[in-house]
Parts: sequence; C-alpha cells; structure tokens
Amino acid sequence: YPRKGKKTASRNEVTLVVVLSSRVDDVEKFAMVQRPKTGLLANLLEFLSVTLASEDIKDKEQIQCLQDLLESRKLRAQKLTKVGPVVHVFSHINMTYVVYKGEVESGSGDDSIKWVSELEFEKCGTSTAMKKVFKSLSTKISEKESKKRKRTESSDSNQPSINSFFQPKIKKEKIKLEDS
Amino acid sequence: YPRKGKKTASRNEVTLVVVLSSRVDDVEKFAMVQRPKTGLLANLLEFLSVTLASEDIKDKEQIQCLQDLLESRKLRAQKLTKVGPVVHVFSHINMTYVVYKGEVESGSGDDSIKWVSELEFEKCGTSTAMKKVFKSLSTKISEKESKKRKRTESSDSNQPSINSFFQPKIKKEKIKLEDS
Amino acid sequence: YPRKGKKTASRNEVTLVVVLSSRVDDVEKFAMVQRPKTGLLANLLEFLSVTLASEDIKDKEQIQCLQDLLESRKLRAQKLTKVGPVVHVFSHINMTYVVYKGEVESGSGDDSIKWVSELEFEKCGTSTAMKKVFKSLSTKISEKESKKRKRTESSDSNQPSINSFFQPKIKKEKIKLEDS
Amino acid sequence: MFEARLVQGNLLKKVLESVKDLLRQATWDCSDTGIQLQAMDTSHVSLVSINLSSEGFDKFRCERQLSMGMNLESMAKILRCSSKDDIVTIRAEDQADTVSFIFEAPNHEKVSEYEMKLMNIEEEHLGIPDTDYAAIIKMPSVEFQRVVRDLSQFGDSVVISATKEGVQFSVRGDLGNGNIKLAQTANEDKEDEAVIIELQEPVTLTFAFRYLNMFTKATSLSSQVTLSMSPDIPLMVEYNIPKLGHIRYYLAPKIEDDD
Amino acid sequence: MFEARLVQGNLLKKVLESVKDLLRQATWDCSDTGIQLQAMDTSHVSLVSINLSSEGFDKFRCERQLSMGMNLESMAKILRCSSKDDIVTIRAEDQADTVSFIFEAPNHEKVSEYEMKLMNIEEEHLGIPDTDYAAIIKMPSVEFQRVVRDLSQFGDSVVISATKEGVQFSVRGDLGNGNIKLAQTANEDKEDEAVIIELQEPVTLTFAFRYLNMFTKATSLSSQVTLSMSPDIPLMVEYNIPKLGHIRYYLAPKIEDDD
Amino acid sequence: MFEARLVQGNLLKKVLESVKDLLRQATWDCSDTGIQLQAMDTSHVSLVSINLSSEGFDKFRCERQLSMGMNLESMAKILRCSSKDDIVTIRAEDQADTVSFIFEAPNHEKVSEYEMKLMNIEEEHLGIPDTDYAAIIKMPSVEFQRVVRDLSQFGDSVVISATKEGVQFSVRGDLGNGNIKLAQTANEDKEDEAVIIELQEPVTLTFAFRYLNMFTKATSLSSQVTLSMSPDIPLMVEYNIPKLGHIRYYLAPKIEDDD
Repeated sequence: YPRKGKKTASRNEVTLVVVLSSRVDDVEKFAMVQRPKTGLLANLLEFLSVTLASEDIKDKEQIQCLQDLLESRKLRAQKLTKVGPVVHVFSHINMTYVVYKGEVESGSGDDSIKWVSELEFEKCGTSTAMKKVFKSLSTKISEKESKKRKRTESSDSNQPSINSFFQPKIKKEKIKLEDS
Repeated sequence: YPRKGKKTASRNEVTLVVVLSSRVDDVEKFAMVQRPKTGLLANLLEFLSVTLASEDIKDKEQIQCLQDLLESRKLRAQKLTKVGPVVHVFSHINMTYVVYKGEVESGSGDDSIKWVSELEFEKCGTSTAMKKVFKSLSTKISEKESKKRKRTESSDSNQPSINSFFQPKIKKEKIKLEDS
Repeated sequence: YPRKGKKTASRNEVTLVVVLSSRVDDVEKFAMVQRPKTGLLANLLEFLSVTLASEDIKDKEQIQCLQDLLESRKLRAQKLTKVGPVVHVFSHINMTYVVYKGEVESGSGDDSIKWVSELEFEKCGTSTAMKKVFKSLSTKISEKESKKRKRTESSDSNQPSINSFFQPKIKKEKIKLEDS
Repeated sequence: MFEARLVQGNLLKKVLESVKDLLRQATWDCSDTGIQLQAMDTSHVSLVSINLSSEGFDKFRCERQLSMGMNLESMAKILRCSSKDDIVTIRAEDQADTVSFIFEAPNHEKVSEYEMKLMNIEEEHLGIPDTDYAAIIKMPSVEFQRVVRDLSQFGDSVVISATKEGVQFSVRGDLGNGNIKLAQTANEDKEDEAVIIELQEPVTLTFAFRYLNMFTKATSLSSQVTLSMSPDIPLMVEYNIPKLGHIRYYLAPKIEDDD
Repeated sequence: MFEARLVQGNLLKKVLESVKDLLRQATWDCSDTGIQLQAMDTSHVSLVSINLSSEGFDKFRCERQLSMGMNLESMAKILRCSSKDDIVTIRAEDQADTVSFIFEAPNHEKVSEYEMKLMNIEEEHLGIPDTDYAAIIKMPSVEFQRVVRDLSQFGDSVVISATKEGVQFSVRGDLGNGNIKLAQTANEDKEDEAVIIELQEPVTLTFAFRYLNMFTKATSLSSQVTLSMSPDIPLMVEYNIPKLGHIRYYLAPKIEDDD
Repeated sequence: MFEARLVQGNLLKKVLESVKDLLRQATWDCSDTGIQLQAMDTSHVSLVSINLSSEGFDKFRCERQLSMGMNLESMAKILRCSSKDDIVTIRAEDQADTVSFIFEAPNHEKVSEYEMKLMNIEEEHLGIPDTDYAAIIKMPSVEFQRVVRDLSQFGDSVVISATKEGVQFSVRGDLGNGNIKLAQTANEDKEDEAVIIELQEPVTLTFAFRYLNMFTKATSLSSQVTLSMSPDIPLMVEYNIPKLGHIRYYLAPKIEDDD
C-alpha cells in the first residue's frame, strides 16, 4: 500500500541476534521466539536477540551478552561465532543486526522457543529483517561450500556484488544526521 | 462406416444392472459376465443385468430381482444401493439402465463370473453402454469425494452439465410415439 | 588441423585383432594395451593385435596366432570366434582388421593389460580404428538381439545401408595399384 | 454415394481447428440438406453444433442419409495437409467404412487424396430448444478472443453482463481483478468492427474461461461473433460461416457462489 | 491521490518487459517529479534504475509522495493486456492497498481496468555516485542486443574494450573464440545507426553475459543504447525513453582470473 | 594458406543448416577447385555430398590441399552469428589446428571473427558412380518439402512412383492413407514452379521419411530440387546452389515387405 515517502530523521539502533541451531532427527532446526501480540511486527517469529545500548562493545562482551540471553531461555550454545552485521531500514529506525550463530550444547529451551527448520522458516510468518539475518548466514555458508561445488552462476567468485560498489543511501543520511 | 440415418421408430427397454465389487488382494474388482458369442455386442463383457417387463416396479422389488439374479450366479451382495438411470441409445432400442451397486458379502461367483479391476475394465472389450454404466458410478463416487479434494475443473460443483439444460432428442420422439 | 590431401599411393596391411572380454564384478570388461609412447597413435589404448604377413591364412591358423599372442600376455581365451573384417584408411595405409572376439578362460593378464568397460572405452583415448573394431562387434551383437527388440529406426531390417550401394573409394585405388 | 465439393476448401480446415480441442471424435450426419455435427465435450459442460448447408457447397450429392463417425484429430491432421487455395472434396461410398478427402490445387497439377477409417460412435443427440434470448451481443470475433485471452489469466470464470450501454466482462483472482467494458458502437460504418447489443432485459451470467477459450478457436471463421444470453440457460456463441452455415457453441452457466 | 496518464501507454508495457526477468518485485516511488524505481536483482550483482519524468505523462497528479511495492510479474501480465494504441492510466488512492491500471482504446469504446494488490517491500536504496566515465559508447540498441546474443553462445563472460578506433567484444569458450569489432561511424547521417565513442582513456572490462542479456530486453524502448565504463567500477547501460525518462542498468565488472 | 571469401555469405549459413541435422561432424576437403564435403549420416543410410566451386567465391586461395574436420553444430552456431548481408571469409593457416570465420558488414563498420578448433576425423570416402537414372524429376523445392512434411505424418516410409504423367507419393499408416500426385507442368512459363519429368522407364521405390525430411532443410538454398531414381539404387536429391555448386543427398531405398 502507498506509504509516505521517508523524509523524517531516522533513529539508529544496534541489535545482537543469535541464530542457534540444533539437529533434531537429522534435520537442522533453529531457535525462534514469537514477538508480542501487539506493536511492530506483532506475532511474527524472530531469532533470539537483544538490543544494545551502544555498538561499541567488544566481541567477547557481545558473546557473553548472548550467552546470558540464552541461559534465560534455558539454552546453552556450544560456541558462538560472529557472522557479521546486517542493516535493515524500518520506517524510522536504521537497524544494524550483529548476527552470531552457534549450535546448541544442551537443552531444548523453555516453552517460548520454537524450533524451526529452514523450510519452515521460509514459510512461517517472519519479518523481512529476520529473513535478511538468516540469509546472511547462508551466504557465509555457501561461500565456504562453493569451492566444493561445480562453478555456478551464483557462486562465481570472480563476480563481485554491486553492493561492493554502491553504498546504501541510508548511511549517507546517517552521516548527515551525525554531522548536524 | 456410413449408416443410414435413424428415422425408424425405436423400442424402449428397461434393464436392471448391478455393479458388484469385491476386494481381492486389496484391489477392488467388479463382477462381469461375457455376452453370448453371437448377436448384438457378441462376446463383450457386461455387468450382471436383467431386463424388466416394466419400469413401474418399486425399488424394493428391483433389489429382490437383483438378489435373485446374483444368487443364480452363486453370489450374495451385502447391500445394494441405487445409483440412478443411465440412458443409452442403440440403433433401434432406447435402453434405460437402472444401475445398482453393491459389495460382495460372500462367494466369488460361478465360473461365468469374471472379476475385473477398474484398469482392466478400461482395457477389456466392453460396450459403450457398459462404460456409461460404470462411469455413472464413478461420477457419484467422485462427487462424494470431491469435497475432500482440491477444487479441480472436473469436480467443480458450481459448473452444471449441459445435459441439465438440453434433453436427449430421443425422449422427444418417444413422447411423439406415445402420443400417436 | 589441415592435412595434405591424400594423393600418394597407399600400402595395404592386414592385422588380426582380438576383443577379449571378462566379467569383473558383473561388468563386462575388455582387454586393452597401451601403444608405445612415440609414433603413430602414441599412447592410445588398443585391443590386442598382431600384424599378418599375408591375408591368405586360414581361420584356424589365425586363431592359433591369436592364442599365442594371448599366452604371451598371460591370458587364455575360452573360444575365439571371427567377427569379420573392418577396413580403416590411415594416411598411407589401408588397414584391414580381421576382428575376433572371445571370453577369458583363465588369467587376468600381465601388467600391460588394462581391463576397460564399454563406458570407459567410449571415454578413454583410443583411435578411430579401434572404435570401428569395437563397433563391428556390437553391431553383430545388436543384429542378433534386434529381433527381440521393438522395431526401431536403426534396426529396420528393410532399410539397407548406403554402404551396400557405394563402395569405399580407396578400394578402387587399390585395384588400380594392383593393375599397374 | 456421398460427395461434397468446396472450392473454398480452407473453410473446412478452419471448422476442424474450431472443434478439435473440444471434441476428440464426433459423427457427421449427412443428408440432402447438408452436413451437421452435434456433440458434447467430454466433460458434458458444453455442446458444439455445426451446420453446413448443401447449398454452400459447389457440388453436393447425398443419395442416402449417412452418419460418419470420425476421429477429429485425424481429420484435422488430414485437412492441414491441404493448401490455402485447394479445392476440397469429401467422398464416401454408401457401404464403405472409409471416407476420402481430395485436395486439388487450383491449377489441377497437384491432387492429394487421403483415406481415413470411419468409426462407430454411439452418442445421444440433444434437442436444443429455440430460445428468445434476453440479450444478444454482436461483436468482432477478434475482440472477443482478446477479452477471453486477457482475462483468463486472472481467474477461472468470467462474469458477463449485458446492459443497454454495453457489455462487461469481469474476473476476480489472487493476482488481481480485471474488468473490460465494451460500449455499443455509436458509428456503425464499419459493420465488422461494431459492437451491437439487442436487449430485452439486462443479463448477468458466469462462465468458465476454459470453454470460452476453446470456442474462440473459431475466430478465423468469421469477423463477427454473437453471444446470446438469458438467465439460467446456456450461453450460445455463434460464428457465422459466410454462405456455408454456422458453428454454435453452447455453454452451461456456472452457479454463483453465495460467499 | 496518485494518477498518471500516458497516451503512449505501450511504453509502460515495454518498461515492464525490460525489468521483469531481472526483478521479481520492486517498489515504485512516486512524487510530483515523476516515478522512480531502484532495485537490485536477486543475486545483487546488478542494479536497475528507472526514471519516468512527470512531464512525460499526459496527466500527472501526485498529491503526496508514495511508494508502491508491486509484484512485477503480475504488473507485466496486466500491462500485456493493453493493446498497442491504448491510453494507460495508473491510479491509486492515498490510503488504499491496491493500484489500478486503466486501458482505454483510442475510440473510447473499450475500457479495461485491472486492480492489483500492493505489497510492502523493505529494500535499501543504494546511492549511485555521479561518475565521469572514462569511455562512453553510444551504439544502436539492436546492434548491442545482437552482439550479446551471438557471443553469449560461446562463453559466460565478455571482455569489452573501448579504444579510439572503436569497441571490441570478445569471448572465449570450449567451442571456440569470438570477437566482434565495431568501428566508430564515419558518416553520422543516420544518427540512430551510429556508433560513437567518447574516450578519455582506453578501458577494458569483463562482464557476465547473463545480466547483459537481461538488460537487452529494453531494446524496443530506444533505438540507441549507451555503455559507460571506467576501470573497476560498474558498467552503466542506459536506454533513453524519448520524452519520458530512462532506464539504467548497472553491472559490477568481473574480476579477471590470473590464469 | 587457405582463404575463401563469399560476398553472399548467407549461402554458407544455409548450407550448414542443410546438413547439421544429418551430420554431427564432417571433413571439408579444400583444393584449388573448391570445397567438397562427403559424409554418411550416423546410421549409414544416407550420404551427403557438397560441392562449392572455387569460381563461385569472390576470392579463393588454396595453396595446398587440406582437409578440415569440423563439428558441424559448432560451425552452424558460428555461421548463425553472421547477418544476412555479411561478407563471409573462411581462413586457415596451413599448419594451424583452428579455422577462422570472419563476417564483415557491408559498410565495413562491424567485423566479427570466430575461431574454432579443428578435429581429426577418419572417415572413408565412398565412390559414387555416375548413373544414367531411369527417372529424373524436377520440381519446386517448397513443393517437395510440403509433400514430405504432409505425408510423413501418416507413416514411416513413402512410395515414390515416376511415370510419364507425373510423380506420385504414397503413404500407408494406422491413421489412414495418403497419396499425392503431381502432374507434369503443361505450361512451362514459370520455370521455378514447374514439375518436369525425364523418363526412360517408370520407377517405383520406397524411402524412409526420416531422411527425406532432413534433406528438405536445404529448401531455402534453391527454388528447384531434382529427384533422380533408378530401380535398386539410391535416390539422389539435388539442390543446386546458383553459381556456387550443389548439395546432393543419396538415400538407400527400402526393401519392400512381401506382406
């Protein structure tokens, strides 16, 4: 539906996200929780996440932060590795998701945790932002695996993305905001 | 091959037909008998049938009539239910088949009975009339089952047949004959 | 690559070839050896063969000749049957291969022998001449089997080959040479 | 003997193309008045009726009535072997079990003859009552074809509404909704391009695109098509074949869903 | 309310055909200056930027800026229902969740209206810096299409070299190598057929045929295409839409293999 | 060095289209008299013989005889990259293992060059005896194509009978039988459209449609085709390439079934 053009100033936020996987009956599943029934993206499933006060905290602290989060949900990850940042622009928020991934060491989580396969993830009601988060993960994976595979169009290592040449406009605006 | 146009008066006949089924090795089979080696539709397989003196006999009597027929062939049906009439026009006979169906209660019939699967039915030498009789059955079945299935072209319940608007010409002529 | 047109006189040669097969793990394999590292068709695989001084020797002698050849390679054939001649024209040699086939009775041959399946044969580096030899074999086989199969284009018994009408040019020249 | 000769043989090819998707086989009934065919499609939702008048043929001889059952796909295959300008003759002996199609080039230097086996088809003929339709819409056949082709991308069925102002075709589907209005032609100079509506009362009926799409195979036969509608009775789609006869398709209307 | 009316409606159909293979969905941003679209293909290797100026439309009204996310395949399907000479109007209410496409025949006797659901697409816009390209090649769009089509049979990527003399396209593959040279046009009488090169320095870059092939779907929009290249930055392929705007494709160059 | 230049380069494209379905690979034998090709199809039922005279080329240079084995599918792919009016040059060095095809636009502003690897094909050449055929039928090549295409729908093989009156093609199949008679042309004003039969004695032979269908790919090369037949020897189907040479197909007749 038609939306007003975005001309208002946007807020910047940083959120830690962890994509936690577990093998259930030989199928890889991922831990997700449901958002509140009201408000932004109501009811949608999302990965476990925590909003940061500041982006300037060390990786080690970030990992501790996530481990605490997991523990609160009765989960324990074997090792958490950083995948990288994913930027998503909501109407008034420029959200930077700092994505981590890990495997479950023990526990299947409290009742709030839903274990979702890749297939289910694609079908379930989730937000575009979460889709980007999940995609960033599989991109890393596919890059790793691409050398094993036959050369295909999408994994052509000589073909850079257009993103490596043109920057998101929003960042420009961000700089402007910070300048002002 | 070219036939003379049908202009002569046609006889009307009513035949009771029973499509009797039996599960053999988990495959549904139907009882058929072979027509005499000479005459109309010689040698073709047909369902068990009996020609009536008059159409004006009650359903209960019709069922009794069919049970007698089955018994003569060493068969016994669990319950016979009326499927409905099927009209077929032979060169000089307007045949109305009153179709019943039932399942075998006991017995596999005498030597004259051939048990034919749906697949075999489609391939075996049988008459157009018998095909119509058999089709009338599956139409009823598919109507029943169509609600379970995804909506398809053929089972579109909102699409009436053209037959429900236009009547067979032969009936008109029948009326004329009776008028005269 | 461009070659000089063939205008010089060609030599005629006769070679006995044996296609020896053995069932290894239910796959039919054929005995081949590698050609010398230099010279004509260097390094290519070929069937076991021996060049004859003259074409005018009896079949029995030919078979003995091949059995000797096999024995020198530590192989023994169950029975050798003649398949027929295959003509191949090299730049200056008109080679007639007299093809025999047989099955291994005992032994898997010395180290020079490579056992090659039909699939491997099609892929391995071999000469056109050897391909013809091998094809002559399968032609015979397929002719035998073709009666079992459904009539196909290639096994249409009413369709003669164009070869049965037009003779290879080289033979003409051969005759001329012999005349002169 | 039966023999029918048509100088404009190309028309027969077009007639076949018009029905072969709908009917696999059918019986051609020949009498001294001409050639008729009536048959339902396999799903019994629609009915085709073809009438070729003996007067439209350049030579027509039918000594005894005869009914020739044919595989229409084979017949279409054979007719496709005729060239655009060929003179076509259909011929059958009275007792034979085959029919012959003869194609002659206008210069008579090429003559093709195809012989096809006849088949015995038992089929009931339906009586089609004469109807005084509530709305008769005449429109260019290519326009009807275009409307059906465009809208059928969006859904399974079309609502056709005839009013005094014009005719409207509507479709609803997952992808979106479509709606085409054709106004009555004000200026009727070009008869072939006119949209003309004879209305006794406004009519709105729903039909399955699947069949309408097959009906429009007859577009090349006629520059105009006529849609005749009345509430609760089958739509009649008629293509007039100039001087020779017509092809009529009947389609049972769909029952409107309550939801 | 948003309303844009284009007498030459056929242009919109061509615009859609130009991007629908590359993009499955995209957002059209409307403001009083016109309609813009910017989107990357799903593999994020190329970028499409469309600009249709409000002045190019015969009527243009956009009271508030609005962004309309559309399934481009559906949009293309709808636009394909317009006839060549139809006047096309795009219309959306400010708060509605649908957009309407209205096609009017020049004689106004046929009016088609299609309504399509809008979708919410979250996508980042990239800032495209103004670039002073080292080489700008102007050539007939059909010639570019032909070169891409011919050479892409032989390999996955093309080397494009611009020199003072002309432009050269090369491909290497298993089947063989191909090499097409286009010389600067000496005689510039026929502007549409001219090859013109503005060169600051010679440039040689490698690109994937897959994307170039999809770009050439825009060929029917413009008789000329412009390829702008500089070392290590994306190629810009521009098709000018006379009086209305342009469609630009950007493609990241491939990194040369060392072997 | 070998170099052959043909202003009417389009002819080469047509020659390739004429054989590429029949032959996967073949050797072109070049000498100072021209370019020849002789090859059997893979089933060894038919034989193709192409002769392009050096005099038909606009430039022809062949210092030493050479044989170039080529994948004909690749060659056809390359030739399809030439435009209708391009001047085509074939070039090969004496010791090279590649051949080059150069296409120049008439205005010389576009030059395409394709290089293809040669292959070594060992194949025996058959001697084709000069034959005094019993029947030589000359007919429009499109007419022959049409007859073969039409009748091949009904069966696998065709009986061709040549008599004084004309030539007859017959087929029998499950669907029906077909039979096309072409009469000798009375009025020979239009030479291209004439059917002319030179007859020493009537001949009737049976041939497989499969091959005839592939032969008719040469239809665009020549307005006329010549069928030469004698009992028990292969049919010769010849397409004359004006000024340049010819393409001849030979097809072994089928043996008649006794039943």
